[in-house]
Amino acid sequence: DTSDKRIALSNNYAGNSWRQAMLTSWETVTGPAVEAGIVAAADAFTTAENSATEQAAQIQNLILQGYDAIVLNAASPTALNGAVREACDAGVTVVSFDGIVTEPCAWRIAVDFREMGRVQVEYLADRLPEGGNLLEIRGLAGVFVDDEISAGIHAGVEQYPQFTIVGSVHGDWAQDVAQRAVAGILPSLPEIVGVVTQGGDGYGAAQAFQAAGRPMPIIIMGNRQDELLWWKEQKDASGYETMSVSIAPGVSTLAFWVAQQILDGREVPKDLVVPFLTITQDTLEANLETTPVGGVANVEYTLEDAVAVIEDAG
Amino acid sequence: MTLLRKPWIWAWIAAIVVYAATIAATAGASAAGLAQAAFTFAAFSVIVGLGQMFVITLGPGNVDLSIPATMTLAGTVSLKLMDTADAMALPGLAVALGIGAGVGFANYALIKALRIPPIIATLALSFVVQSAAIWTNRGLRIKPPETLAAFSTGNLWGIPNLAIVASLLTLAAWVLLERSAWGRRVTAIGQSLPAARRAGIAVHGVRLSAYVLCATLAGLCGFLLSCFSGGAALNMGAEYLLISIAVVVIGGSSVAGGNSNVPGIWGAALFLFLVVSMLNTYGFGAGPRMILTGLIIIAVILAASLRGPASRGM
Amino acid sequence: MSDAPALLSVTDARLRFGEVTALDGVSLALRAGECLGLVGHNGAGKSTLVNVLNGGLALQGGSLRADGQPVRWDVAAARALGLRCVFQELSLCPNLTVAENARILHRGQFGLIWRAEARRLAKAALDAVFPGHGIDVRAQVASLALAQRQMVEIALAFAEAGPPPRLVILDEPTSSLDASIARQLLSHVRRFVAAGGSVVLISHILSEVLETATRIVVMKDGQVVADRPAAEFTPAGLVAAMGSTAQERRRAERGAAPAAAAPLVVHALPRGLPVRVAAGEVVGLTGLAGHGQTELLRALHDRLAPAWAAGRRPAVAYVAGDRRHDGILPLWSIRRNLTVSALSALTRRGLVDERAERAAAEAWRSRIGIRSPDLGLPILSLSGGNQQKVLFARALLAGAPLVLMDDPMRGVDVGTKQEVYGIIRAEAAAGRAFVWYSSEIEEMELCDRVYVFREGAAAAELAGAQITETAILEASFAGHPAEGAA
Amino acid sequence: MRPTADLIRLAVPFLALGALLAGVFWLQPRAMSYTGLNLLFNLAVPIALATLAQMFVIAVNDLDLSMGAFVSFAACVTATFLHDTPLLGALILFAAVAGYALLGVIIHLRGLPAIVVTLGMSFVWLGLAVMILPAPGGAAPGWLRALMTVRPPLLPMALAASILIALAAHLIMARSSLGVLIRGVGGNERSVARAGWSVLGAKAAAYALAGLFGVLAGMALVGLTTSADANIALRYTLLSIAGVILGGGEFVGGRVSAVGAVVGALTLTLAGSFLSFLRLSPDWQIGAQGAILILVLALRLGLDALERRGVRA
Ligand SMILES: Nc1ncnc2c1ncn2[C@@H]1O[C@H](COP(=O)(O)OP(=O)(O)OP(=O)(O)O)[C@@H](O)[C@H]1O
Ligand SMILES: Nc1ncnc2c1ncn2[C@@H]1O[C@H](COP(=O)(O)OP(=O)(O)OP(=O)(O)O)[C@@H](O)[C@H]1O
Ligand SMILES: [Mg+2]
Ligand SMILES: [Mg+2]
Repeated sequence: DTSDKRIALSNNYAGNSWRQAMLTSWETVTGPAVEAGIVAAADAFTTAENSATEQAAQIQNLILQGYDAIVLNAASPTALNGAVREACDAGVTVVSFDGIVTEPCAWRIAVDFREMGRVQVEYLADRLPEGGNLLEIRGLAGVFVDDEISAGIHAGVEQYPQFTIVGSVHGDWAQDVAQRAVAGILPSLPEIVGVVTQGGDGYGAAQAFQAAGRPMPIIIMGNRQDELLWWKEQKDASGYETMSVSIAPGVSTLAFWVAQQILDGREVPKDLVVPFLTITQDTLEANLETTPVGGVANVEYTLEDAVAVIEDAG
Repeated sequence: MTLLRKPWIWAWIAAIVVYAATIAATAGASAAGLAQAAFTFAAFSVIVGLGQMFVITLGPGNVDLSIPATMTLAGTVSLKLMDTADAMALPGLAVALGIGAGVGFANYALIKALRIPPIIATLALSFVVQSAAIWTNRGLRIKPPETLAAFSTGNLWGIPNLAIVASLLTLAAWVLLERSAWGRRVTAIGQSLPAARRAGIAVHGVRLSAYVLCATLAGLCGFLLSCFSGGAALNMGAEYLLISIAVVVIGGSSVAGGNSNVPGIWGAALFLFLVVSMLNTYGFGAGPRMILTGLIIIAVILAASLRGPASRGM
Repeated sequence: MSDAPALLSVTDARLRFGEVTALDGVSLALRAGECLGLVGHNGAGKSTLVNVLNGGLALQGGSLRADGQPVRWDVAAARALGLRCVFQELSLCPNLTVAENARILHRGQFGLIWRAEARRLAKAALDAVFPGHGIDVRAQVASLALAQRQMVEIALAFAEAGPPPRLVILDEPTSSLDASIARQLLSHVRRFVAAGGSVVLISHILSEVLETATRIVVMKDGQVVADRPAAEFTPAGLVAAMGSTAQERRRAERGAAPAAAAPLVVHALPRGLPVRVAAGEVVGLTGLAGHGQTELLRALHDRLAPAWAAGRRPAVAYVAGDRRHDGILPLWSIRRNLTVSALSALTRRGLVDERAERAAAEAWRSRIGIRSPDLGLPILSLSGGNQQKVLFARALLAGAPLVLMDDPMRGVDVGTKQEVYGIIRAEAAAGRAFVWYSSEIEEMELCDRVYVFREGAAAAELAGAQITETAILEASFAGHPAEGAA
Repeated sequence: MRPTADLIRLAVPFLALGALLAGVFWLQPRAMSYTGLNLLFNLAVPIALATLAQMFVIAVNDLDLSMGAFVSFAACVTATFLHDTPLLGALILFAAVAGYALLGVIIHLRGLPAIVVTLGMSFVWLGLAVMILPAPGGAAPGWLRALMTVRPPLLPMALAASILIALAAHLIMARSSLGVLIRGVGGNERSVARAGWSVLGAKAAAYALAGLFGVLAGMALVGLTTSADANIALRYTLLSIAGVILGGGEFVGGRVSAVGAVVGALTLTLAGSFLSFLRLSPDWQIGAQGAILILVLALRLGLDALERRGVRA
């Protein structure tokens, strides 16, 4: 019974649509859960700026406020370990997701970001067996997710040596930054056959290619509604084909249920894996339909889904 | 030789050198494309840079840190209002400018009423504005009206429309700074606030108008940027905080206030875009690229000091 | 006098700033036991010479000897010789306390535990020169009044610390001091000289120089034009030697006081008399320095000059006293400094009419005699007195019916002063009103009415023939034991 | 005795801190304990050190826009080199301090605007940090971790450390001749030079002190977080400036207070906590931080009035 337990969401960044969708999913799922008396409270906390230190302070405050569990999307996999350790010592259950932490006392709901990078190249190899030049758009330098996805992409290129990465820019996971960076390097690049991305930057890349009047390569998309819509338009107009891959913001709700289960006394393995959300040429329309205008393709989890994930891992 | 004594010449020289180095990498093939991209993206930096310049001219401690948040709020709200309807383009623009002006008023109200240093007042207010942007539509990305999107990405005789808009604004800013009584008053305040007051200048009115102008330009920039990049994102202004300051100071305006110039802003904006393009083109990784960016900025300022008039000494 | 080699001597010193020749072959010897009075018009080269003697400026021609020996001359060498300097522009660190400034000024003096020592030193120095000064040595300099800051700087120059002071140079030390404090200083100078020290005293108040100096050197356009024992000069002779054509002022110049005219402004203070000013009137503010005169001017200005939206024609203009702090705009040319208050009138459709601006500036340059080859040069290239003239011209050019003046003659030479007095009278006759604070009591005799300030309030009002030095001093000290009046 | 202007200036951050602390205690009485206070304040220690570093630069009328990047860099070095090869790590950190001093020398000799130079340096430090740690990682040296987690009797480590740091910086800034010289350069560079001091030396010293405190901030941060990443302290640039100002400092004129800066840093840290105790809607949590900042600074308003009355009397 967890009806007297209180769960907090500690979030380090709210400045993009992915994080906003994550917060919305949290609200839609935990609201009814609180009403139904499954838990006593499920409050969301966001820091003013995306920084590990500020989030560490936030975690310490949550400990002080006596939450029973903290669900955490971490700014850094290691820099919060000190604070997480303090939480564990104070008897607080910590469940990290998306941005996971390495502190052993915490649970991790991880996405295989490396694989997320690799499948992009695999897909391209399938589409373009003869290979060609790729442009890589990376995220924010020095951040774990960026390094992982990029490592996966490079592993993919090693696996399919017919591809060469001829240019790499940092798009900071933002459409306008990606557009700016791609526009700057594009004039000096040879013919590009594919663009490998990290999510949230595909539309910006497409805009830059369009503006430069270059032939449109296969741009891997990142599940954003505007990306999907652009893809759909191209598909209808010229049969453009690509794929889209990213992590679903609703994974926050999975983390919520996992935390609830741990508080309920269930044995849960420390490491759980969630699949990333892939959209293909065939599922495009269906996904576009369910994605809110200007939002991100999403999946929300129920208690049953969570139990299934836990049992799979166990 | 007197040209070499102009404070703004060094930013232009740097931009040209970097441009030449970039097209050298492709044996000149990219010349036109790169120039076009540079002018397009420099336009945004110039628009916010002009506003920031007037604020920085007001003297030490005067800087507007609310530019990114203002851009975001103006972009989000105006796109939401227009809701892709071409007929709403003008009201949308008016709202974006109005939001900018409102933020400017609020900035100065805080500075004046609470007597807090501008750097802190604008930072604090930017948090509130950012929250307002999140609150209005939680980061959903709405597309701009078709005509606006076409205008902002279009060219006139090969010159990007945005560059033309920014050039007109630059001309207006030049007249304002160098020829108008208002510009004289801003410059006087920047040299010594008490002296300006005793010389009979209505210091509060002038400072207020500078802050309002700056924020209005930020609103305009947010509007144009979200039309250009296909929608407003919550983090779309983030880059422009540093850029707006950097283009002013690299452009040869005095950070201590009272001594600014307009042409340098264009030089510095082009330079900042091109330097990243150059380093991307040469394939530098994130680390070395940042180090080189920093060193090149310092080199430019050093070169200016070797040839320019001694800035110290009474 | 004596055949001992001069403490410090320059021969044929030459120095140019761009097109301006500041020193044009100056030769001068400074001996122990004498007070050398250095006088000359604004821009004659006095402050430049001080900077050369102090080691702050390198000569472009000529030579310098210390104790008879040619030396490599720089700031450190000057200090080692025992040379101390009080500059025309105040040069303390305003953010430090008086004691901390003593620490800065006397470099090699202190050990690790220096704070108590520095406080003692500063207090002793102030007590020695200005007994009864009432300055807390732990106070921040910024919190002191202008006159107090000047007192601190002077006292620290005479302080017994480091290489003992042998030669003290005072560049217009009394410009913001009232008469009683100035007298304290001058008597200290006499004591110091009597004890074998040497002093260079630069002042535009000729009576001070005549009273105190043992020898007087007159400079004109970068050259020494006279160098004789003080006793050989009369006031008139001195003025003549400076090349000034100005006449002694005549009281008759004063216009008929518009006694019953409706007041232009009335400013009530929390205590004391309300201050009223009528059109065409010259109203003086006097009393001891720091008793609320400057505050009154500021309050009046704050009240009458709009801070949010200025009209086309200003209601009031202000001549700043502390020209470094609230007078000049240091990055601008002389011209822009001069026209800044009149911009509205010089503007056509929002843009500055540069031709009209040039004309207005040139007109004032010749009217008030600003010494510069080109008004496009930076304001900081002007000598102190000439900067002050620009500020005065700025206020008159503004065209306001009321002009507030905060000791506007600080550092202005005798000749120019007479011209400025004339301008003030002429403008008053044309209907303009002036409120004039001055630290020089004689200037009050040019006013139609004066308010004597004491402890932040106007304690007495004198008009017309009542305005005499005695009456003013009496009103200043009423209720006090006559400490400074002696 | 009438309170001096300096004392009134210093009262602002103390009052703000007191008010916020009272608010926190009221919302969450559990914070009123040894552990509670430690949790509230321990991340303030690196911020306080970074704020002091910024203070030394502001004291000579410059502004350091690279402080956050530099602290990140120092943290990355601490978590890698200092942990793996302590000698090399110490050498690198020492070189970084020397680099800061050199920066001061170049800025002074060439009369460069410090803001631009440090803006450039922020890219350099960040680039170096990214090269050292392309992804977050590293580990805190054991002794550092131990030092940052000691539990002294009576006073929690965070407060004890803050007091010690404030005291040390106060001694340097207010009591030592060097401190007077540095502030003197900020107040009137010319008169300092006329008195025969080397302004160049004073500026180099101020920058070296800034570098030293920046390094200490990076080390303290790693001691608390146990690891580092290249972006870990980017926020410190603005935070440190805000801390100095909140602590009664001014951008020009050499008016700074070490004690004020430390209290300012504590106040800023506490402001964030105060909000999380209020449980606002996530939409407005960011905005509320701004509002708190404004409120805290508004305290200056009342005290400024007091100060002005004090000066006039
Ligand atoms: N600025 C950021 N800081 C930290 N993590 C981020 C940031 N932006 C995105 N992420 C992370 O990147 C991963 C993928 O998110 P994604 O890129 O799809 O967001 P997004 O759709 O790009 O948002 P937007 O387009 O509004 O910027 C997630 O793990 C998310 O938490
Ligand atoms: N830094 C400078 N640059 C250019 N010209 C200068 C500079 N300093 C002084 N001058 C010029 O040198 C001349 C002598 O100036 P100086 O300050 O020595 O005059 P002064 O005799 O002290 O006058 P005052 O009584 O007004 O103080 C003036 O014409 C002045 O304009
Ligand atoms: Mg002089
Ligand atoms: Mg006088």
